[in-house]
Amino acid sequence: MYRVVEIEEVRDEAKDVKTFFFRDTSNPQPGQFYMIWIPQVDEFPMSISYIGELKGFTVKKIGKGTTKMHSLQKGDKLWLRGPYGKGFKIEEGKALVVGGGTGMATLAPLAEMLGNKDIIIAAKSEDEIIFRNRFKENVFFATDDGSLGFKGFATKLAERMIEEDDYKIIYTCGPEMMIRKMVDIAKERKIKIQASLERYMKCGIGICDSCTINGYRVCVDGPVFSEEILFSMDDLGRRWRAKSGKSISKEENHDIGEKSQ
Amino acid sequence: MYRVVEIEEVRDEAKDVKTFFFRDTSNPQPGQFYMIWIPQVDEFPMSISYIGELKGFTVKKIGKGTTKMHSLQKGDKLWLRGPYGKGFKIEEGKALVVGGGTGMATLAPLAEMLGNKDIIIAAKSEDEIIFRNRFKENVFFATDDGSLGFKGFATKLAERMIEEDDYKIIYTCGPEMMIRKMVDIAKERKIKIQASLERYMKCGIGICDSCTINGYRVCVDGPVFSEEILFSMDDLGRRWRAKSGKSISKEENHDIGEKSQ
Amino acid sequence: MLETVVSGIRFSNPLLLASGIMDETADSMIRISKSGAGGIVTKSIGMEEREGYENPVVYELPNGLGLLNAMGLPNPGIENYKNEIKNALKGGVPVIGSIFGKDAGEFLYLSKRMEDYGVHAIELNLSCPHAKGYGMEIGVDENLVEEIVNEVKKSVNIPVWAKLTPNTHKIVDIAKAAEKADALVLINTVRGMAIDVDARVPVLKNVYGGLSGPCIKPIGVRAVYEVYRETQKEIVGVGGILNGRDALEYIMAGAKAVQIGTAIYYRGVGVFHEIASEMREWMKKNKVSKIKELVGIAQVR
Amino acid sequence: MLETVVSGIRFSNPLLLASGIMDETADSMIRISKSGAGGIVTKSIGMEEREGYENPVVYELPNGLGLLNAMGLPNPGIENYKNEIKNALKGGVPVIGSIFGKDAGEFLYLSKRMEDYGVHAIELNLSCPHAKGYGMEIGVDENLVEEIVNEVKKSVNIPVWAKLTPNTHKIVDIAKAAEKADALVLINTVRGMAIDVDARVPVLKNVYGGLSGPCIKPIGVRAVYEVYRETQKEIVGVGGILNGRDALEYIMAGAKAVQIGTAIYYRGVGVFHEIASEMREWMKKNKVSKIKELVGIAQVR
Ligand SMILES: Cc1cc2nc3c(=O)[nH]c(=O)nc-3n(C[C@H](O)[C@H](O)[C@H](O)COP(=O)(O)OP(=O)(O)OC[C@H]3O[C@@H](n4cnc5c(N)ncnc54)[C@H](O)[C@@H]3O)c2cc1C
Ligand SMILES: Cc1cc2nc3c(=O)[nH]c(=O)nc-3n(C[C@H](O)[C@H](O)[C@H](O)COP(=O)(O)OP(=O)(O)OC[C@H]3O[C@@H](n4cnc5c(N)ncnc54)[C@H](O)[C@@H]3O)c2cc1C
Ligand SMILES: Cc1cc2nc3c(=O)[nH]c(=O)nc-3n(C[C@H](O)[C@H](O)[C@H](O)COP(=O)(O)O)c2cc1C
Ligand SMILES: Cc1cc2nc3c(=O)[nH]c(=O)nc-3n(C[C@H](O)[C@H](O)[C@H](O)COP(=O)(O)O)c2cc1C
Ligand code: FES
Ligand code: FES
Repeated sequence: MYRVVEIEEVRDEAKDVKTFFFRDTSNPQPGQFYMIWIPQVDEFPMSISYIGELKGFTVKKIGKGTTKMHSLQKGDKLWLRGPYGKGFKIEEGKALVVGGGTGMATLAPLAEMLGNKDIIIAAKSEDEIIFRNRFKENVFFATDDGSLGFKGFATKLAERMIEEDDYKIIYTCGPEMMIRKMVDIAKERKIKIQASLERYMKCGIGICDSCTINGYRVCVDGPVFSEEILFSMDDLGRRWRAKSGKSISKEENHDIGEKSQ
Repeated sequence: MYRVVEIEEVRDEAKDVKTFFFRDTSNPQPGQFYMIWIPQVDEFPMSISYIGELKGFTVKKIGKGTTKMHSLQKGDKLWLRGPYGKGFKIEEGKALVVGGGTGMATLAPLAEMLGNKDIIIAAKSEDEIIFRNRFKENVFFATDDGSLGFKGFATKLAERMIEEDDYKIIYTCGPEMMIRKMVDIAKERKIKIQASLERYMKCGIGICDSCTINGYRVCVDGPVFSEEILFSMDDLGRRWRAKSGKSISKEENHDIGEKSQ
Repeated sequence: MLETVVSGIRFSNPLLLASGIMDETADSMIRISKSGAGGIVTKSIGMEEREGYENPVVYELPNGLGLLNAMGLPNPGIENYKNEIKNALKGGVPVIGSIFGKDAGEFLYLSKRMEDYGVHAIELNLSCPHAKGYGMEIGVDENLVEEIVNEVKKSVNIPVWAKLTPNTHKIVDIAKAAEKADALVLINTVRGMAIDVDARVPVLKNVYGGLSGPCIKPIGVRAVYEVYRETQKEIVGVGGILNGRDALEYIMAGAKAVQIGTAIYYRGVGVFHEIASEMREWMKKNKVSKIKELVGIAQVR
Repeated sequence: MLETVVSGIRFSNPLLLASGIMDETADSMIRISKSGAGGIVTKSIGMEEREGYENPVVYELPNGLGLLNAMGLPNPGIENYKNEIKNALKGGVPVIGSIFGKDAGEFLYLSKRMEDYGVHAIELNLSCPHAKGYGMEIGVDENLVEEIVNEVKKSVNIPVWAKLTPNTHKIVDIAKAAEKADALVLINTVRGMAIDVDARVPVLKNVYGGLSGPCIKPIGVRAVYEVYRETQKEIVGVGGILNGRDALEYIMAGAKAVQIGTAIYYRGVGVFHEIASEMREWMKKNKVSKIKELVGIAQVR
């Protein structure tokens, strides 16, 4: 069953990224996602990026469904099911939040709840940075081209910061190659880590096996996984599944290839 | 869905009448009934005659199902659905309880709850009287042959008692002809009355129309009806429905003909 | 707002009482009429008086899934049914006389009697066991369906509705075989059964029964959608309607009216009034002024 | 206590994973094996790689009724599936390779490949759209079913199971047409659909989908009971099994094993362990020492 929500506000966040605000009876945890259905167009998964009374999805335009969504305005409707999946678990100690691209949308409501934390917001360039003004303190930017903040990959900035501070937990979301790298860093440095993964989803409810990575269903067992599982995920950043379920390596995965690390 | 209960005790009540005690999670009101299924034999409606921790059905042996039931012993099982229907509503003021035959089984748990009351227990003869010792006070017996208490119909004894006392409410159950008569008496004397009716039941849940009398389903709208409805029931004691649904008059109704008034 | 016309008969609302539920006695039918039903379909009536199967005839599925029933077509027989119809008509809403038979001859006779009694339309219950074969239903045999519908159509002057079974892969073919009917009624119950694990036997005395209620709604909506797509016929939808949205779902699939049975078990006799107001509320909110604007609107072209 | 043998294959318990649910990737199949399933049926695999239909492909029916799905048979294609089978076999329980094709030739080819890959048995998914006709399923055509089963039986040395559709009135005839199969699997999903009233369109991209879960259990139990009565075949029951009693209901109807799909959605991956212990508990209480004592016990003679 879907329920219908009305868009109450649309906000431009960055190039091709908008946040859609709505009210809904559900009570999501940071890291959980919904399936958004736009009738006769598409249905796709979307993390919750604002979890208060007024909830939000922060959506990057990349294909059929998200392009249609970007044409929607205040008063238009969205069909939802969810919230689904397991969100972040808040751990003791200073946290490092590392968000790449719209991955920051997934992390934002968590970051707002954390006390002692540093946040890295990364993107290819300044015009793709989201939530530039959402956090008042302890925010660091990284862009591939250096147009805002640190010049280079988020993972590089993160490594430097980890050398200088005693983080107890890393929370991350973004391109899978970036997550892979952050997981490797965490393993090496023996820091706890939670990452929210994205895999191609069909059912969203754990039955179709399309989002599975090493036997873990991103939609139900995740999307947020902790270090014990992340460290064991051989396929993370290495092997994907085509829509058919066929196993494909990094080289064959054109979708992933396009995305920045 | 049926649930299974175990018979914990079987008690002889009168000729061809036994009470079967069992424990069950349901919480019936006096006047409500259950559908008892004896697998591969029959399913039939039965009023609850004891409503405490240990519940009871008081069953007269009259046909296939009840005969099989009479052969059951402690440790044997019954399949139940229910409780169904609307029970008695307790009214203010002195009550007259008039039970004919196993009709007394339906009334007994109510009678136990009433404060100020007189009880008439009636049957053809002494050996058919049930619950002879269940009530300590204010109990009057009536038998057609005078073998116990008043000689004659319960309705006659009731009329006499009503002349001498100021009853505010009559509760009755028994052969339909007796109920018809009690309803007429109540109407004439402007006394409130509640009667529990019996009609041939199939579904027990208000859909099959087999137990309907003047548009009221005994299984759902009853079995207990109050004066407003009872006074309007033209068919009460006059027209029945065959198993086929065919309308039949008193003369054609052999089952009823056999029963004492 | 809710008025609808099916086979030329005007109903004040599209919520009709389904055959077999609280519609054997005239008093019950009058009661349902007064409770807000737009029309009444009688219990299916046959040539002879029948007691139906022994108990248990009904099984309540757990968790609100629905009911399983094997009543066994109890009915007083057509000759004894005259008075019930005569009285049922006093309810003030159209009465559709449902009939079942073993062949075209029986259907023909029953239809004429029903017409004499004064019903507004005939509903042919084509879902009973087929006398010639074994275990098969009349309603899965295109030739028989065609013959019955055509014969009955030739001999009565009131509209004829054909009620089809969902228990086949040929529902569209059967619908086409019934094309002379003035309207199609979809669906009858779905063949099923239940075993009581503790008793280790089937629950229903007849073993097999018909599923009704919420569990069959997706099957009924599919049947209406499919048949509406493939035929030009007027359709009455039935199966698992519990609330206003369910009724609207059938209408959007292609039904001009719907029938309601098992919902009486779940929501009581007031269900007709309640569903009507749920529909009106949705229509107001969605600025739809007439139900007919919604008929078949969900068809993907 | 729960051991069972179907077509000569020994399963430590009768609870197998149904085709299409968490069984496209080897890792998932291994996980389900380790979660207590007695055996695994793979996703149905065809000749070519297929992406399946676009979203929405699944609809969650309200109130625990079940699911509607139209995945569109996504699969990597038989050539790409070798490694998945090889790895899935490491789960340590029998793996049954499910296949679908448009004619006997395709089924034949797919069966041989599956046999090469090392599966313990083949499951023929006879419920896909029939290439020759339109909208019909292979599984309602006795001749095709017979041809496919016989051809496959002739050319492989492992047991062959035939999975039948409930969407027909001819299930017993089809079962007889498949008599050369070593076991019959009953039932696949029931054809249905859902319309979103607010959107005014069907929910599934494919419009029509297959019903699974609690709402189809009475249909599945009926199919098993009926077919067991009329044939001497070994049967695997499937459809709406959510708990130990449901599994026992199928077994009492005549199934030697059962498959579980949608229950994973309702109860999680632990459902195999849980159902097994629910069954054991009932058996202890009812003094039944072997599951095979219960097979078909509810048949009324
Ligand atoms: C748990 C989760 C949370 C997500 N949260 C966000 C978010 O907060 N903000 C955001 O902008 N994006 C998010 N995404 C990604 C988002 O789902 C895709 O951008 C969206 O599905 C694209 O749909 P489309 O119809 O526009 O693209 P399409 O035209 O369908 O395809 C374009 C590309 O998007 C990818 N994609 C398409 N559909 C899916 C799908 N169902 N699941 C995963 N990938 C898909 C494909 O790999 C394809 O290359 C999330 C994905 C997941 C799995
Ligand atoms: C609401 C209600 C409460 C009842 N409470 C009691 C009670 O507390 N104690 C008691 O002894 N009896 C009670 N009865 C009557 C009891 O249901 C019948 O005696 C029983 O159904 C007979 O079943 P059988 O299989 O033995 O008889 P059968 O062999 O089926 O038939 C024998 C006779 O019993 C009548 N009868 C059969 N089945 C039913 C049925 N389903 N509904 C109504 N009448 C039926 C028939 O008219 C028939 O003449 C009650 C009936 C109803 C409707
Ligand atoms: C107890 C019961 C008896 C029924 N009897 C008949 C009948 O006599 N004739 C008929 O055409 N349909 C009969 N039906 C089928 C209903 O008319 C209807 O098609 C079916 O129940 C689906 O609708 P629902 O889910 O609203 O009940 C009966 C259904 C039930 C539950
Ligand atoms: C999402 C989904 C996908 C399915 N895919 C297949 C399939 O590929 N092949 C097949 O034979 N059955 C398939 N089925 C049917 C199941 O194997 C099973 O027959 C049906 O779901 C009924 O069982 P359940 O109620 O336990 O789910 C699928 C079912 C679902 C829900
Ligand atoms: S999307 Fe189907 S299992 Fe995750
Ligand atoms: S017994 Fe069926 S309506 Fe009362």
